Amino acid sequence: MALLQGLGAALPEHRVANIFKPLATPAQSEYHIALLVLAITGAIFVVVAGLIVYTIWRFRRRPGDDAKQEPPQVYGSNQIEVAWTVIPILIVFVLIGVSARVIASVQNASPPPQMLKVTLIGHQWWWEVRYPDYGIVTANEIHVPTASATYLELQSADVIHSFWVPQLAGKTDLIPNRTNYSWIDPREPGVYFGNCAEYCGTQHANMLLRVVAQAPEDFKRWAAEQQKPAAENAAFQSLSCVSCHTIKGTPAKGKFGPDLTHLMSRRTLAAGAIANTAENLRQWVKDPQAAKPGSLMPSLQLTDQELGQVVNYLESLQ
Amino acid sequence: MAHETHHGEAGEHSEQTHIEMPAPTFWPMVFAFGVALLLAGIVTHWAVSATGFVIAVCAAFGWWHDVIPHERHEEQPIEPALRPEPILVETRSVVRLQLGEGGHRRRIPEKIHPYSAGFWGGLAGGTAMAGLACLYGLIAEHSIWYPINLLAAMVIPDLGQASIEQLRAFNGLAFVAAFIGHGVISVLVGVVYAVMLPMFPKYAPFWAGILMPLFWSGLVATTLDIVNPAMNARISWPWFVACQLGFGLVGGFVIARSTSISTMQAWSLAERAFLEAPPRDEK
Amino acid sequence: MASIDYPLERPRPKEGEFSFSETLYRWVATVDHKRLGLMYIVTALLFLVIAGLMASVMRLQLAFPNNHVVGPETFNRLFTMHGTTMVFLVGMPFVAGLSNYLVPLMIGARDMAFPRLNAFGYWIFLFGGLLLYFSYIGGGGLSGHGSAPDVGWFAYAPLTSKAFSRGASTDFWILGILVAGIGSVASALNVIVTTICMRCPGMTLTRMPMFVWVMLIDSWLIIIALPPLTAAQVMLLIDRFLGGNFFNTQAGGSAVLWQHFFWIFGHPEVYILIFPAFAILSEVIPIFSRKPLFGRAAMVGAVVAIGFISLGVWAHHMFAVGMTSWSNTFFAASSMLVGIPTGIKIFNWTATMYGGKLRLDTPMLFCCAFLLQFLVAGLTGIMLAVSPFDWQLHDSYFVVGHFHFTLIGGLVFGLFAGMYYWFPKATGKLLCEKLGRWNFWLFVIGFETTFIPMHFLGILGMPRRIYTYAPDRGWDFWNLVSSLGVIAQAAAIALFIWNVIDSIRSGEKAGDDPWDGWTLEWATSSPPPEYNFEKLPVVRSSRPLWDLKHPHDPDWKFEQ
Amino acid sequence: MALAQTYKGDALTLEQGWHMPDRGTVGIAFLIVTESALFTIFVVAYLVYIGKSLNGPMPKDVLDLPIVATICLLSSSITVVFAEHALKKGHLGAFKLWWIATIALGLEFLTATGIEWHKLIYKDHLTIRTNLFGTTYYSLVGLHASHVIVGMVFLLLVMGVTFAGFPIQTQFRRVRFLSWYWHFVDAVWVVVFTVVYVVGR
Repeated sequence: MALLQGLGAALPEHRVANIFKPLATPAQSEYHIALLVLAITGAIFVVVAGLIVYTIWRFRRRPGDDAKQEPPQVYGSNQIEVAWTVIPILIVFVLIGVSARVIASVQNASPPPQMLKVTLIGHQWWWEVRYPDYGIVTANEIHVPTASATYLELQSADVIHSFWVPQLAGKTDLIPNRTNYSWIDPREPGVYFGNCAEYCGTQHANMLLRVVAQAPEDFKRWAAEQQKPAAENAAFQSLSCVSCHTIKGTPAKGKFGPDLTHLMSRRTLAAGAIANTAENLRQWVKDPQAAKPGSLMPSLQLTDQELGQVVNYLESLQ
Repeated sequence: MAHETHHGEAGEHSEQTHIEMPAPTFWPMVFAFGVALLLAGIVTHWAVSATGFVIAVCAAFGWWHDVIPHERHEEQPIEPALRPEPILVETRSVVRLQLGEGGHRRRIPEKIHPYSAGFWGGLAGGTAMAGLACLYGLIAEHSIWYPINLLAAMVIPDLGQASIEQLRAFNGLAFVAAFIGHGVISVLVGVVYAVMLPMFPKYAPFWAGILMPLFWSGLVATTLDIVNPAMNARISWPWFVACQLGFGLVGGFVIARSTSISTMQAWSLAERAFLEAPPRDEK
Repeated sequence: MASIDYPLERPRPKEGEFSFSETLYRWVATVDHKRLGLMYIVTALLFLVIAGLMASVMRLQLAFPNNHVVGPETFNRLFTMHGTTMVFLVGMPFVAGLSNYLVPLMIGARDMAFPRLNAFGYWIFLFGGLLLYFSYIGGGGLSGHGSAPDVGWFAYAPLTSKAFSRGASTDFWILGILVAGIGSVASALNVIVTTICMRCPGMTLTRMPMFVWVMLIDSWLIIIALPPLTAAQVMLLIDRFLGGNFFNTQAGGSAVLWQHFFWIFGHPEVYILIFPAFAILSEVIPIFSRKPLFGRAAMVGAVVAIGFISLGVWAHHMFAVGMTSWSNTFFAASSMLVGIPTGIKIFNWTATMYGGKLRLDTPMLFCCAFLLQFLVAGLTGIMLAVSPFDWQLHDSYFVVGHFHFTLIGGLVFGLFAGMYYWFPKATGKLLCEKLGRWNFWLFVIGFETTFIPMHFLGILGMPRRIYTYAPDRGWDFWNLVSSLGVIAQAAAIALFIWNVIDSIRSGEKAGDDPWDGWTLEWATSSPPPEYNFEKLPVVRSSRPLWDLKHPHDPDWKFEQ
Repeated sequence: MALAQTYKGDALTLEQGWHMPDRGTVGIAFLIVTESALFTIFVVAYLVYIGKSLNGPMPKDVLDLPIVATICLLSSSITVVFAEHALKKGHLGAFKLWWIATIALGLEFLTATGIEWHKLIYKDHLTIRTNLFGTTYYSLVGLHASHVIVGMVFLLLVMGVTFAGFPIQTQFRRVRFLSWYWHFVDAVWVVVFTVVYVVGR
């Protein structure tokens, strides 16, 4: 349990990913410009909608009106028309200026020198998370320290996905044959929820992402824990699991599925589709298609004995 | 109510008994079917494509015979029963706007400042404002580039973090950005003044010169934090209001001085777009 | 001029006087623009109902978290087919149908410029639609799964490549739309040529009804914007069938290139879809306000400007793909520029009503709702154009709310206004006003209930195109509300269909000019004879019927 | 009644008759516009992928300037104009002669393309699936060639009916539209040639 504390089990969870409650710099700048745009558009709405409603109400035909009488035939007024052309132009001009500044400040911001580098690779339908400086490979949860920025290199192994953790940063796509960048700097420790935001096939809905922000010392502890290799297991290695999954320190070197070395340190299975409990793990290994129909992990038709061995081994991967 | 009925030109009777209309034909549909099959074969079976091709070629020849050498027509008999109802001409009244002489179909206001006055007014006002701002820069920070850089910070984020030395120094990109931004906004505001002023009740220079700048300053004061945080942090409000007033007074003066012209109210679209010569004066 | 007594009830040859096979022949072999127009509209309504049912199933699935009404594959097919159908098989035929039926009548022509091409256009559109729907049974469909496309109506590469989309589903998507697209281009070409070449004497471009102007620009956009889609689809076909590498990222191809090509078509397409509503409003609002359209020249200019700018804004759908900050700024700026002419249009419609005598009949009610809803859609559009805000909103439910406000609150409301307005012309019967009001209010309530919550869902971080969600994400309540609104919307549509059927059977006789109109279509009988006008009319102002009705105060004295 | 009233501008127009542009002319013009939009996308795709192929053969290794074919196609634009003029003046013999010349030149172009493709496929082993260059090259040139083929079909059709004794003079308008289409195909070749053989090489 103490170990799990260090891994951040007790962190507050931000499940409701409200974009208006930003907790990192990029989301904060986006929130600020959102407020400005909302204020401007809100004001426009009040004025124009008021005008429309007033016009409808004031000039509606009333029962006593002379049906044979036509109202004055006004064809237009260059003055008014020029005015309501130029004023929107001015508003748009200001909006363009502000957008330009925020776009540049978010996109061209030079990253601080000491940053954690993380490579995030999208797969159908899970996230591979690599820490090149630490030699860690994990999945579906990005652990980052608070109080400093994390720089994300975004790539894709198959189709287009999109990185979106609303309270930390807006979207950036993960595109095959291309590397995109994003950065986050969560201010408070916590678990931030996000989703894949680009339609990527059958299980797009269950491609969830969590960013686990921890105090720097907690993060260090987590990283040290993750760097440890796992014990070998003959039963597991005899099964075809190894052709897709990697477990560090064992002959299992498959690249297709998530790295399982520290499976039990993660909160969920199947990219957030189900919670990581003993019962769920068993069901998941037994029949992945039941929990996540369309998932690329096949049902291996394991016997009960094999299933027990595999689950026992997986549960040991702390 | 006195009714007058007649057929307008729209419903006039023809002396003919028949009207030539294109003859109905199946060929376009068959051709469409052939083309659809031809393409559907890609995803089903090549035989489907082959059938589609044959059908399409046959239909193409059928269609060909519909139009060559002459388009096939059928004589549509004119049904007297299908004649439209006569258009009712009633002596109904049209409410007229009270604009004195010249009838009710007038674009108002009748006299305006030319748009060019707005342009030049905006330019003059913008120059005055820029002059005042640079004066402020000289007095407060000993650099005329200071206010220019601050204005440019609206679009250039780097300037938001710049030191005071950097703000005092000349910055080419910032100068271009500020020049364009200030120029465009000045001209647009000038044009708004020019078109709006004739609509205001009397004392137009007062509105343009004093009240609007104050209103504008208030608006900027509430939004500047978001629009241009760098400027917001360093702005001197008395000077800002003075600059605005400078714009308003000079711009308003230039606009008010221009000779009013009558509007193009009776011109058609083509004339207003200068595609045709404007009409001669009716009087 | 002598007063002539005309009996309002005149004997007319009825459809019933023809045998069934004759009637069938008169419809299937027809080259008459009015029949083809009606066929387009009826087909579009049919597809509207189908796509609406698909939407209802999706809302049912999303009403509750972890719901199991449909599985992920089915859901993905549903939203793909819903979007594809609504855009290509509902929106496009409505454009074609309305312009086919009305443009010749409004410009005083006997038919379209190319009547046979017109028939071809309808049929190939229909066969394209059928080919797309054939995917439910064809291509391995009968063997259980159905091979309806499931790649989204945007079909982003490389999800559409052979590696990720096996079987024929994507091919059905490509071919169905490609075939239907031929019809759209043919009909747009026809509208352009008709407008330019077939106007009756005196109908200069400046006097052309606003409806015809908008449809002219709309058709221009179609012939410019659809070929890029066709080209991209041909490339995709080459990739899928000949092993080409256009969108093959393994061979160095670019997945983003498809997005560029698709949105070069896709964004103008949005304006292509909304323009008919602009066209309808520009006719209905003046008639029901009893005033000419305010600032006609500016309205024409605004449509031309939108048509022009819309060709340069496509990448605002791609703010998240990692473009340079300069590109992002450019496309944010150009997208916001569209707001200016759009604003002009809303202001001018309002100004047309201002000072008028508003007859709030059903068509006008739909127009009023349009103005408010389209205003909201425009303003949320401004929010989406601000690229940094869009990084948050992009591909979230906010976007779904935004474009449904545009396409339902805008386009469909406009179409309903148009259908209530011109129904008497096409059938000679009025639609029941009382049912019309029920239809309107139910639709408004249902619409707002369904689509306002979607904006909130987007702000709460709900992405688009997910078939299910966990209960603890804070999305339950608004999803349920949104789904409940569907009931009222479905009732409104059902009511409309009933109204149409009932009114055709036993509706009130409309007469030729029930709304006291000003454009030429009201000068002929209802329904118009095959030849439209016995003698081609001569016009001398933009409101020829006003001139006839007010001989002492005609427009042409003023308009030149 | 209203007709009798005189007013400025229109009275003049209406007395002189109301002339609208020819619908065929306008139709073919806009058909060319929409076709251009189609070609533009293929040209853009070609330009985007220049130099992006991961493996050979590259354009500079295998492409030769098709000078003769280009001259043929461009001069067929001239012969078709002569044919059109001959038909307008009613010189049926001259028309036939120029028309056959046009067809021959078009055929020569297609043959040259065929030979080029044969060489590329069998000698240089460049197919549509080899690399990005192959994909874009065959698509763009193939799209153009398919338009040439469509034009050829119509040219042959006109020739066939003319020799069968059909009074082709009565169809002068349609012949002229065909010749415009042919000019368009030629103009597209200028673009394709520039992009593929000059810029892309």
